[in-house]
Parts: sequence; structure tokens; C-alpha cells
Amino acid sequence: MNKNLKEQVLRSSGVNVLKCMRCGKCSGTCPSYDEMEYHPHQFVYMVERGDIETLMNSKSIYKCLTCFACVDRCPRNVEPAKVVEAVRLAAVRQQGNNHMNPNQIPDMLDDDMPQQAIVTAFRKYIK
Amino acid sequence: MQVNENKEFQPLIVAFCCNWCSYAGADLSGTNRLNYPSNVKIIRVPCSCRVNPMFILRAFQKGADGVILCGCHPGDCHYTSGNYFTRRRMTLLFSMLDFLGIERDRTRVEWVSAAEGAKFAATMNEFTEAVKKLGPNRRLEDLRCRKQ
Amino acid sequence: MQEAMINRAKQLLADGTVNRVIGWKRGEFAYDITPAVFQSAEELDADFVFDDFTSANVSKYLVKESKKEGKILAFLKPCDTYSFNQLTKEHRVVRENVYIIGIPGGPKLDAEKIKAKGITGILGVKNENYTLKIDTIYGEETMPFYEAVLDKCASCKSKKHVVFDELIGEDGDVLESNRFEMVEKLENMTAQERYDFWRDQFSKCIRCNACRNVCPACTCEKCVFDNPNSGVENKAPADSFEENMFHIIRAFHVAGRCTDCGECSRVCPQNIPLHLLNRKFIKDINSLYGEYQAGEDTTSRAPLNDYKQDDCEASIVHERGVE
Amino acid sequence: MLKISIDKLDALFEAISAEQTLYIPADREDGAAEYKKYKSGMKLSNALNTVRSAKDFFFPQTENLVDFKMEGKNIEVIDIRKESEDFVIFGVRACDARSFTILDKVFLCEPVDSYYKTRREHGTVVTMACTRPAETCFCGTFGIDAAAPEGDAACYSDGESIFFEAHNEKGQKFIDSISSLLEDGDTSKLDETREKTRAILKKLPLANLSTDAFGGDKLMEHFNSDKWGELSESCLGCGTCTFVCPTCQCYDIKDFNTGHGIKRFRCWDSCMYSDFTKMAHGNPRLTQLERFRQRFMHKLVYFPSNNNGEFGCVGCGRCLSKCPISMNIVKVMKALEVK
Amino acid sequence: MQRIGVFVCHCGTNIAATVDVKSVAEALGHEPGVVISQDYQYMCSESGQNLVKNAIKEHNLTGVVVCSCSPRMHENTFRKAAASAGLNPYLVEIANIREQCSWIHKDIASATEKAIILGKAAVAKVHLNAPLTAGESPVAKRALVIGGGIAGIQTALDIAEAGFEVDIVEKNPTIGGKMAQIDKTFPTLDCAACILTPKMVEASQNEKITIHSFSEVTDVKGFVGNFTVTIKKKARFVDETKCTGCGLCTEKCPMKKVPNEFNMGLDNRTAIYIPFAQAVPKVATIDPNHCMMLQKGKCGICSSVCSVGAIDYKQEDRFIEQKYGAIVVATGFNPINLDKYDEFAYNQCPDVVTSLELERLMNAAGPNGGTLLRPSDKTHPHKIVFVQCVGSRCDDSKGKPYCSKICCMYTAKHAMLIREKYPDTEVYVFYIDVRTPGKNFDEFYRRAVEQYNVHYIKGMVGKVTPRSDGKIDVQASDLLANEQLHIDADMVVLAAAIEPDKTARPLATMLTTQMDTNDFFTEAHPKLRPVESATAGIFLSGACQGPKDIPETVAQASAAAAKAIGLLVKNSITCNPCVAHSDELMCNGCSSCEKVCPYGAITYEDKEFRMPDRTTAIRRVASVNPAVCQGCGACTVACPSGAMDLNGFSNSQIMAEVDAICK
Repeated sequence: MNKNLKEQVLRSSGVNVLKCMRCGKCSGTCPSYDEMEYHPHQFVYMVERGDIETLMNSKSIYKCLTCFACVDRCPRNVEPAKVVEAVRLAAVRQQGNNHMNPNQIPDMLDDDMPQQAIVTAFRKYIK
Repeated sequence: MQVNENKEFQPLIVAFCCNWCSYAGADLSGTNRLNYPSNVKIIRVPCSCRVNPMFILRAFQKGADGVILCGCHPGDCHYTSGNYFTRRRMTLLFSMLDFLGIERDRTRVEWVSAAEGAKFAATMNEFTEAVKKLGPNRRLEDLRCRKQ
Repeated sequence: MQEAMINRAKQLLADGTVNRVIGWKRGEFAYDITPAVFQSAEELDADFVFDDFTSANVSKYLVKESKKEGKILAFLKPCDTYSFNQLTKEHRVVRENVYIIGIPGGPKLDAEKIKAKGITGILGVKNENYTLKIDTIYGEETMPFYEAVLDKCASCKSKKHVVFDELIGEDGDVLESNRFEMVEKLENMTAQERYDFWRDQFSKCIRCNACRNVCPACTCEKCVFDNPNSGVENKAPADSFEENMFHIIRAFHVAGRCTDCGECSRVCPQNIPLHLLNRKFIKDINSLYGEYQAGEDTTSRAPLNDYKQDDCEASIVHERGVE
Repeated sequence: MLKISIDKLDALFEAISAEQTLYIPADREDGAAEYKKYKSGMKLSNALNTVRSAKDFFFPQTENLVDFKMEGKNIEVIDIRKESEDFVIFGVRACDARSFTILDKVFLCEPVDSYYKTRREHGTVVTMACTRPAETCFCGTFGIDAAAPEGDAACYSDGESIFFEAHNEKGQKFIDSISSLLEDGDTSKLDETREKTRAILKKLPLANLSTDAFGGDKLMEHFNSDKWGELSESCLGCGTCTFVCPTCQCYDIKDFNTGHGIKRFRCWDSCMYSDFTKMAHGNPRLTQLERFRQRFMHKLVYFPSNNNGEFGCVGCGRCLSKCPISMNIVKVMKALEVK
Repeated sequence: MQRIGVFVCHCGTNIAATVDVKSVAEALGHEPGVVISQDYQYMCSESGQNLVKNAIKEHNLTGVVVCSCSPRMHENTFRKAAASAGLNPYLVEIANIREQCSWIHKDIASATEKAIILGKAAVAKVHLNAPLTAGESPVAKRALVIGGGIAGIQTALDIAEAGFEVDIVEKNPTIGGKMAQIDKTFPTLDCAACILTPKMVEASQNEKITIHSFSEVTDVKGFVGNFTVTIKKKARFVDETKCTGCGLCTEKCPMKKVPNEFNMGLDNRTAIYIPFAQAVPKVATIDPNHCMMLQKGKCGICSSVCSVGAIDYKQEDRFIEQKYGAIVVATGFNPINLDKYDEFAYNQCPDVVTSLELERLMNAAGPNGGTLLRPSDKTHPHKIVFVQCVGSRCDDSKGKPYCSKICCMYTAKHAMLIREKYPDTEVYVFYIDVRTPGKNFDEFYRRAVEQYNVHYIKGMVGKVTPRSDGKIDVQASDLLANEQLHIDADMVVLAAAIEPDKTARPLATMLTTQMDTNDFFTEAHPKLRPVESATAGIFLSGACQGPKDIPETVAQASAAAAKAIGLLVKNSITCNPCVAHSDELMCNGCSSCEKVCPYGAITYEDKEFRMPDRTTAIRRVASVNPAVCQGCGACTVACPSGAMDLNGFSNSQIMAEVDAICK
């Protein structure tokens, strides 16, 4: 288990996961629930346990729509969406040098691809 | 026989204890025969909130090297809220003393319940040691009161 | 401004709204202005002054004045209104007996600062485009206006009038001031440095009580330092301890009540920065118990007469800052 | 006249302080001047005057008089007076120099205050003539010539050198002790400087302030004046004027319990304080008006009445610049002289 | 001149083994003011006490210092001994040389030295002790109960039973409170009305009990044993003494569209109304906001049909003033407003109801006569979802931080009742935790699961969406199955958090009692004095102190009654003489002391003073009520001028101790 990762996620999300009372309202309200391997309440709990890598390796981090329904409805102001975002960010950061290089892109580039998608691609995809 | 010239510095500690918790806690540490230095002299007050900053300064003026104030744990005050006022007053007073460059370890607030005889003794041991390390009170003393 | 104030005061005297006016009376030189009560239009015309040197906070005088027969007109600068409000809150002034006209605040000037420049024999001071033209026995001298501004005005906290019946000029806002800068600087020194700093300052103290007697928060019927039964009464610091004692206890007694009007430092004949003690308490209160400005209102609980169950412990003093 | 070049002042101070304790006015960090015990490297202040007056040397703010020791139920009285050492106060202005004359009248008349007397005997007052009087100066009102100060010895500066003149035996002894550093000098430039100073003194804003309306015989004219109410209204009742005043000489005597004995000490008191002269029966002056009146009546009427017309003020102007609300003896005199 | 006697106890060897008691007595004998200094084997024994008594008489002592065990042990013993010898008991001081000296130190020299110092401190203090006399204040033999719910009724009945007059002040037209609205009670499932209404009748018939219904407390003055309370009897436009409660007026009233608060607005009542059939007092009340006569001056039907002429359209609010010895607060609770919980669609869909509304829907006297029907279309619901913790256990910004305590049990009750009566109905309960501590409580909940097949699902409902087909989509996650559920429910029942009644806070101000941040009254001690407020003479009953179910409420109500009775049986209260007092000449009237007094013992009055400057001035000065002050001393430090001081622990006494110790 990576303790630094947990620290990083807690710091970048600004969330106090210990406030969670495990009611599951976040998951109950989540529109992407069925798409996700790990659900919002699990994110909070797994971050509390420090099991960040599992989350980072799960597609769930890209399934969160950041609709903030969980943030709005959490009775304890835990803000699960911020935790998801923070894990996502941790994953993005870890890709480090493994990012695609700009010069690799033209080969794959579709003319109609919006610019934003290209930028996102830099972040998301590894070689 | 050799006379030890460098007698160890013995600080004078004044402890204000509230009647309901800390004074009883001090009694308990006596009942349990838990030792703490005889440097500590206790003054009984009804509640920690009775302790006026003037008393604390007065103790330093007259030769105390450390002053500790003990009261009920927050929420347990016999008078419901006395120690909450104490906490604010003493926080500000100690902060001011610190601001004036007086050593921080000469003053302290500690919550000791009537059941915490061991904590009382431990606190007094610790505090006496801390003050001993600081040496005699020179920054907040009245020279006229210094013992020759 | 001065003229507008005199005219309005005359009107209020004439229509019977008030029977006297508290303001400032001109002196022998440019700067030696004395707070005074004016009873008539003639007196106002003759002596009433409002200029760059009318820095004295007149709110404390209202403790006595507001208990006299009839209503008094008081001209209050923004900082003075905070003092007045605090006095109202503590039932020390009778609000109904005071008609308050809010007037613009400083920056006001400090004659000591002009003199500190080596300018002596001051006969007159004029502000021309923020350059002071000073007429002296030894010829005319000039200096930048801002170099002669009172310390308390240089770190002004608010241009807002928190209480008034009417305003002359416009009301301002609470300012982002740098007033805690020096406190912070001291906090970041070592304990030894802080001790040396204050010892140096307090050793100048002559216990003239000017700081206490000018302070609008110090309105006790009898100060503990004057009361032989209090156990701490003393008239002169016979030892460095007594210098400390007086200033610690005085600051403590006004903690949570001091509006930071800065009069204590202004009047200290020995230039001891006494306001730093008050600001230290204000800064601590703000950071530990939430922002609080004494005198801002007349109903809130003073921080030392209040508590929260989850207040920090006194040990926080051991845990922060420089030792 | 004997003189020393200004750039050799350091050597002079070193020489004096080698023999006895020397006090000179020196600048503080905040720009104000105060008398300090001379240490090598210290510079003589250019300020016109110190914040605290020079009276502290003979009449300090607090002073232990006697100790008592208690053993159980016995009390022992301990005389703590020690043999005093000689000292020199250098650079005293004309006003402060005159204040010693006034204090002498109080402390050296019977019964003589031995504490004061001892210090007076051991102290040599070396005065310095003024060259740049301020707007607050009005020593002339009391017949003081700022260009020719009193004191045991006097100094005059012409901008380049300082000239010495002895006024009495003690002053002569002082000059003799430093004579090796002095040389004879031409006083023509000095005379010029003095004349210039005197011309400035005449032009001062308070130069025309007169004592005609005051004096020992004017009690009834002023005591019940209705001006007092108005004048005292703004008075805060602090003691600033009293404590910076070179002639105020009131004190209180108190006991302090050190825990292992009693120290009986005296400290300055101020007639502006509400419990000044509080006695068993109470307080004779109950209002600030009465206390305020006391201070000025004492200086302008009672003191001259008891001291052959000599006023209890020297016009140093300290109270003018230090009063928190700028109420002072000049304003009082001007208000009272108007009939 | 003081004549102080010092008595040093050996306590067998307890003290004498480590403290050289002889030299302590010897040393203290030399202290100023000490005329006799003795040591003795057991000072607390009868002969030891006689030693003290004889010395007092023989040496005409003005103060006594006993160097012995802790004052917590024998201070009273020696005070009594002194009193019996004619010395004021408060002129005795104890130096604790056992618990705080001989028992903790081993070295004889240092222990003896310390004992001497502690003795000197006590001598220094006793020099400044003043004789104190405990004051007495009379007790008015009447209690006031504020709130006429089950808590107030029970307290009133118990106090009346003990023979004291009790007044109940109830703001509604009838007593009964929330319990009157409840259908069945857990864990026994007996009918609430069946157990409550007899108590209501008993209260109304008890000669010692006066019920002020439709009334409010508007002012409280005084202190323990001696409160003066102003009660506003709101105009009900019906003469209570004449009205027989026949109900004819309510039948004839043409204004029939007023939402019925007793039925939670689920049906309507008339403008003149009797809240429910068993109301006490059973008198009609006119709702002036809806009465056409009072609004427009036209109608008057009720007046014409009333055979006893009880209707009085001109009635005004009346104020009565009464003296009480004790006050019991029983202001109860309310469910919170659910406006901010949009996700549960409470305001959008009539079929989403609160639990209290469900009580009414299921009650035989409710809008549907006891048949559970959906409010929207009056059909039977076949799938009902219960949502727990709505607004409870929340972050401060989202709701109440506390657990409302009663919801788990009443939800189990509801679920069970529904399954019992309508076995074709499926019941789901979405819970976070099921909290059922209490006698027979968990068994009750297990019955709901095991016997009645109620579906308990762990997980909070995330979203409730009313659908166009009349069903309600309930979206939630089943945390144990780790899946998201959608339930097409017919009804949703929300277990809304409960909060103290809105009238509690202004009342607390009047009573100078303390409240926590949630507006629950604070008890004097959370463990040891749970039914008393910190203000003497004010007691707490029921949910005004914290969420409670009925058994707990009734228990606390009786406990509060017992405490009140304990006060009322006394003819007078002996006051602790170690109380604060204000030096009026020093007092600034700044109110600092009042702000820190936990007991409301300090009041201010404008008094005329001869001032030092010979003028006469009216000054605002503090005065401490010695019957209320408990002597904590908080005020003494809050007072900047030092006008406040504390008897027995005065500034000068404590400073003398400090001085003696630091010598």
C-alpha cells in the first residue's frame, strides 16, 4: 500500500474521508453507478484504507461524470466526487514520462478530432 | 565530608487547582502515594475560572518559577462553563507572555479530573522538570523579591 | 469641512436638537489641539477647529458628557465611532443623549514625527498636495505628508462609521490594513529577541498613565492600579516587573474590548508602541476564536465573555510561532 | 575662555567618565533624547532637550528609603543608605538647571531631605547654552536666559568649539579636572552665536508670555475663576505633565513586601491623580477641576507665595509637547490673565 | 489584632511519619497573629476537636488553621467544631499536609518544609477571612410546567401527587403534545391515545393542577424558590368557563377549508375548532386568521348556535402573573422542515410523507379513518419505502448533527403495522445503521425482519422521483449487495430528524438557562444532574433536553418532578455564603460579569450614588443574587475594575496565599 498516494489524494481533494458515515447515499444517487466497478462510497472507503492503486487501475475513475450529485446530497459533506477526481489526477500524474509524445500523434490523428480531445489524450493514454 | 557547592536548582511551582476536579485529583494522587516533587505548592480555588491573570503574575513576582493551572476537563466543569472561560483567558495570557519573550514552559493549563490522580502526579513531575530545565525565573521576576 | 461642521453644529444648537458640541479647540501652535465642549455659536466660530491635527478621540469624554442634562453633538471620526459603540455596548455612555455626526477620518498628522526630522520652532503647517510646508522660526521647511502621518492612521483599519445620526462627507469601508505586520514580525523573532525588545520599550515607561487615561476602553470607575485594595495598586514602576505587570494587565483588561483606536501609542510620551500589545490580543482572538472587531456592533458577545466547546487549548501557545 | 573643539568631545567624555560617572543626553532609537550613562562611542544628542527632565538625577522616580526585616514577630529596621559616588551631568539646558534651584528650595529647606542632599552634593551640573530654541520654549518668561545657563559650570557652543565657564567652586574643580584637554579660545564667534540666539528667543511665539497676572499675592484673583471648569474639562487626569516636568516634586511613600522583608520606598506622585493626598478623612480635592487647579495654582501662585516670588515653572515646554490633549500651563496662563 | 490558633494533626503516622509535626507547630507559632500552635495525634477525633474548641474559648481565637488531611475530608468537621465553640465556621482554614504533602513526599526535611509553607499560606489566608453567614430565601410552594405534552403532563401529575400546586402552560389549544398524534407506541404496540388520554383527563381533574392552554410564558423574573412568571393567555374568542365542548359550532362553521394541524394538514378543519375529540380542555378555539367574523365582520354563526353564549369575538390576550418555586421546562420537539431535501421530492409528491404524517394516515381518528391510503389518489399502497436518517446525523450545513434516536424504532413499528394490516404490501426500509438499544427494542426490530418480512436494506436512498404513472421511483444503493436499486414505490415515508421546539430558545433566554448549539437545553451535569439545568430551580423534562422516546421521556419527567418536589418541600433554601458580591462604588455596569455567569445570578440596577466629586449620579451597577450564585468566580476575572469579588476566595485571600507560598 502506498501511503504517499493516500496523502496525495487527501491533499489534492481536500476531503476528510473520516467524516463518512457509510450511508451510501452517494452511490444511491450516482447516475453512473452501473458503469462503475467501484462506486462512490467505495472510493471514499478505499481511500480511507489507502487502497488507491486499485482505484487508479480501475476504469471507474473515468466513469465519474463529475455531476456532483453525490457532493450535493452527502449528508456529511464528504464530497466523494472530489475524491474520484483526486484519484484520477493521481493516475494522470503517475503516467509521467509514459505519456504519448506530440510527435507520435499525427499518425493517429483524425482531422475531425476536436482539439480538446487531443489534449485529453495526452493526459489519458499511455504509449 | 564534602559539601556540594552546585546544589541543583529547585524551582518553586505554584499550582492553582479547582476544588471539584483537580484538587480532588491531587488528593487522589496522595491517597495512591504517587510521588511528585515538593516544589509544587497547591492553592485551592473554587473553579479554574477564579484564577485571575494577576494571581499568576503575582506568583512570578514573588518568586515562583512556574505556574500551573488545573481544572476540570472541558465539558465537566462543576459550574458548567467556568473552564471554558479559563481556557480562553489563559490562552490569551500565555500568548501575551510568550509575545513578551517570557519562556513558554513556565506556564501551563492542564485538565485533571478527580479520578486522575496518576495524571496529576505525572503532570507535576513533568512540569517541574520542564521548569527546572529553564532555570530560575529571571524575565518576569521582581528583583526586590529575589532571595539572597 | 471645518466650515460645514461649524455650520451644522450651529443649526443643531439653534433648533435645540443639542445644547452643546464636543469637538476640538485650536491651540497656540498648529498642532496643539485640545478636545473641548462648545456651548454657543460664538465659541464655535472663535475656536472650533478640524484639520490634519485633530486626531484626539473624543468618544471617551462622552462617558461623562452623555450623562449630563440635554443632548450633546459629537463629531466622530470612523475610528472614534468604534470606540463609542463599544462604550454603548458596555453601558458606559447614554446613546440617546448623543447626537453623532460622522466625519471623515485621517490620515492625521503627528507633530512628533515632524520634530523627529529635526524641524523645530514650528509655527504653522500647511498641506499642499501632500507636501507639508512647515513655517518655522528658522525658515520654511518641507516634508512629504505621509512621512508625518500618525502611526495609528498609517495602519487604519476602517473608514466606515459604525454609528451615526448623520454624516458629513461620505462613509467609507472597512479596509484591508497591514496593522498586524509588526506583531507578526515580533512573533517571528526568538523569545530572547522579543524579551529584549520589550524590555527596551517598557524600561522607558514612566507610568504617567497617559495610555490608560486616554483609552476609551479604560473607563473603570477606579482602575485596579489605583485601588489600594486590589493588591496590585502602584504608582511608579519600582522594578522591571511592575512595568511588565501594568502593561500586561492593562492589555488583558481591554482584550476583546479594544477597538484598536491607537490612542495609547499616540499619547505615550516615551513612544512605547503600546498598541502592539492590543493588536497581539486582537490578532490572537481573530485567529483562534474567529474574526472579531470590538465596537463594530453593540450586541455581540465579547470574545473573552464567550466560549466554544471546541476552542483550542492553551497549549497552542507552545505549539506555534518561534520560541 | 577655555574651549575644546567639538570633534574632540569623545576624548573629553572619555576623560570625565574615567574619573566619575558621566551622564549625557543621547539619542534613542525612536529619535527622542534621554540622559544615559556615558559609554565609549556614545554621541551627544543634538536634540534641544530630553523627554524626561534632569531632575531624575537628584529626585529619582522611585527610591528605597529603608528596609524592614521581620523575623517571626520581631521587626528590624535597616538603613540602606550607601556612600554616594560623584557624578557629572553634562549638557543640562538652562531651564532644567533652574529647576534644581526650585527643587533645592523644597528639599533642602528644613527638614532637609538627606537623600536628595547627598545626591546634590555628589553631582556636578554642567549646563549647555541653547542655540536652537523651539516654539514651545518660554524660559524667558521666568527670567531664564537660555543663552547663559546656570549650573556648576556652563558650556557654550559656537558651532566649532565648546567653551567652558565655571560658576562656582564645584564647577571650577570640574574644569580643572579636564583642563589638560582644554585650550584658550577666542570668543568672538561665540558672542555672535549668543546674540543670534537671543534674537531668536525674542521672536519665539511665546516670548511675550507674561507672569504679571500671577504671583504669591494673586490667590484670590484666580482661585475662584470660572475659567478652571472650561480649562480642566479636557484634562484626562494622567500624570504626563507632572512626570516630564522638571520642577514637580510631589511624592508618595509606600511599603513593598518582598516576602522576606519590607522595602519602604518613595515614588513620584501626581496632583492630577484622583487619590493624590488621600488621607484618613478622605481626599481634599475631589474633582478633576480642583486637581487641575492645584497644579497650576501651585506653580503660579502658591510656590511664589512661599518662595519670595519665584515661580514653580521654568518654561521648558515639555508639558506643551507631551500632554496627550495639549492642555498646558501656557494655555492656562493665557486664559487666566484675561480679565 | 488577629488571634489565630494553629492545630497540627499527626493523623497517627499518616502525617507524622514524613512530616515533623512538632517543628511545623513550632514554626507556625511564630507567624504574626498566631497565639497558639499545637499538635495532636488525631485532630478529627472528639478529643482533637475539643482541643480546638477549648482553644477558641480560652484564647478567644479569631481564626483557626488546621493542618491535616484534605479540606474535602474534614473541613466541615472543623467548621462545625468552631461553630459550636462560638466561632464563625468560615474563619477556619485547612492546610492539606496529608494528601498533598506527607503522602506524596518521602524526604522528611523537604516534606516538613513544605508543610510549614502550606501552613503559612493558610495562616495568611485566615488573616483575611471574614465571618460569613449562609442566607436563606423562601420557597414559593407552586411549580410551573412549560409544555403540556406527555413530559409536562407526567411531571405535573407527579408534583401534584406530592401535594403541590402545579400550573401547566401549553401554547396549543389542548394539552397532549406529539403523543396525542401518534397511533401506536413501541415496543408494545398499544394505542397511544389509550394510555395518554387518561393522563390528560387526570391532569384536568386534579385539583392541584391548573392548565393554561393556548398560553405562553412571556416573562420570567426572580430566582430559585421565588420566580415571578408572566403568562399570556392568548385570545381564543371562546369563554373557556362557559364552553361545554359540545362541538355544535364546529359543525356549523361555514369556513371548512382550514388545514388541520392535528392531522398534519392532511385534511381540513373549521375556523372554530376543537383539535381532537379527547382534547383537554375540551373547549373550542377560533382561528382568527380564518374566521370570517374576525376577518371581515360578517358571519357570527357560531355565536348564534352556541347555547351557552361562550363565543366572544372581542376577547383579547390576557396576562396573568404568578409566583413559582420551581420551573420545569417540557417544550418538546418538532420534526424538521424538509424543504431543503429536494432529492426526496417531499414537496413535489403528496405520496412522500413524513413518519408523523403516516401516524395520522394510519390513525383511526385520522383523515382516512384508519385505512392506509395514498394521499394523492386514495388508493392502497402496495409498495412502501421508508427512508431513515433524513436530516439526522448530518454535517452542520446539511442538517442536524445528532441522531434523532426514535426513528429506528418507530419505523420498525410502522413497517410491522403495515405488514400486519396489509400483508400484500411490500415494505422496504433503507437504513444506515439500525439503532435499537433499549429494553425489548432490538427484539422488536428483529420481529419486523423475521416475522413480518420487512426488507431492511443497508444504504441511504439517493433520489426519489415521482413518475407520471403515479409510481415513485426510489433510487438507492444496496451497500451489502453492492448494487444500485430502483424501486417503484407507491409511497415513501421519510424519518425526518427532530429538533427542539422553536419557542425553546427565547424561553431559555428568559430563564437564563443554557442551550447547546442545536437549541437543546443543557443539563447541569451530563452524568450526575441530567434533569436539572445549571440555573437553580429550573428543571428539564422530555425532548427539550435531547431526543427521547416516550418511556425515556416519562422517566425523565418523573425525575424532574422528584427534583422539583425536593425543592418545593423546603420552606427556605440555605444559600452557600461563598458567593460573589459587587463593590457598587467600583462597578462600571459594563455587563461583563453577567455575560459569564452561568446562573443568571447577576442583574443590574440604576442606583443613585453620592459620587467622590460631591455630585449625585445615577449609575448602573451589578448586584449578585446570593440565592442563585454558586460561587464559581468567573465574574471576578471578567470584571476589569475588580469590583466583583468572591466570599471565601477573595482576591486578597488568594494573593496572600500566593505571597506566603512564594516567600
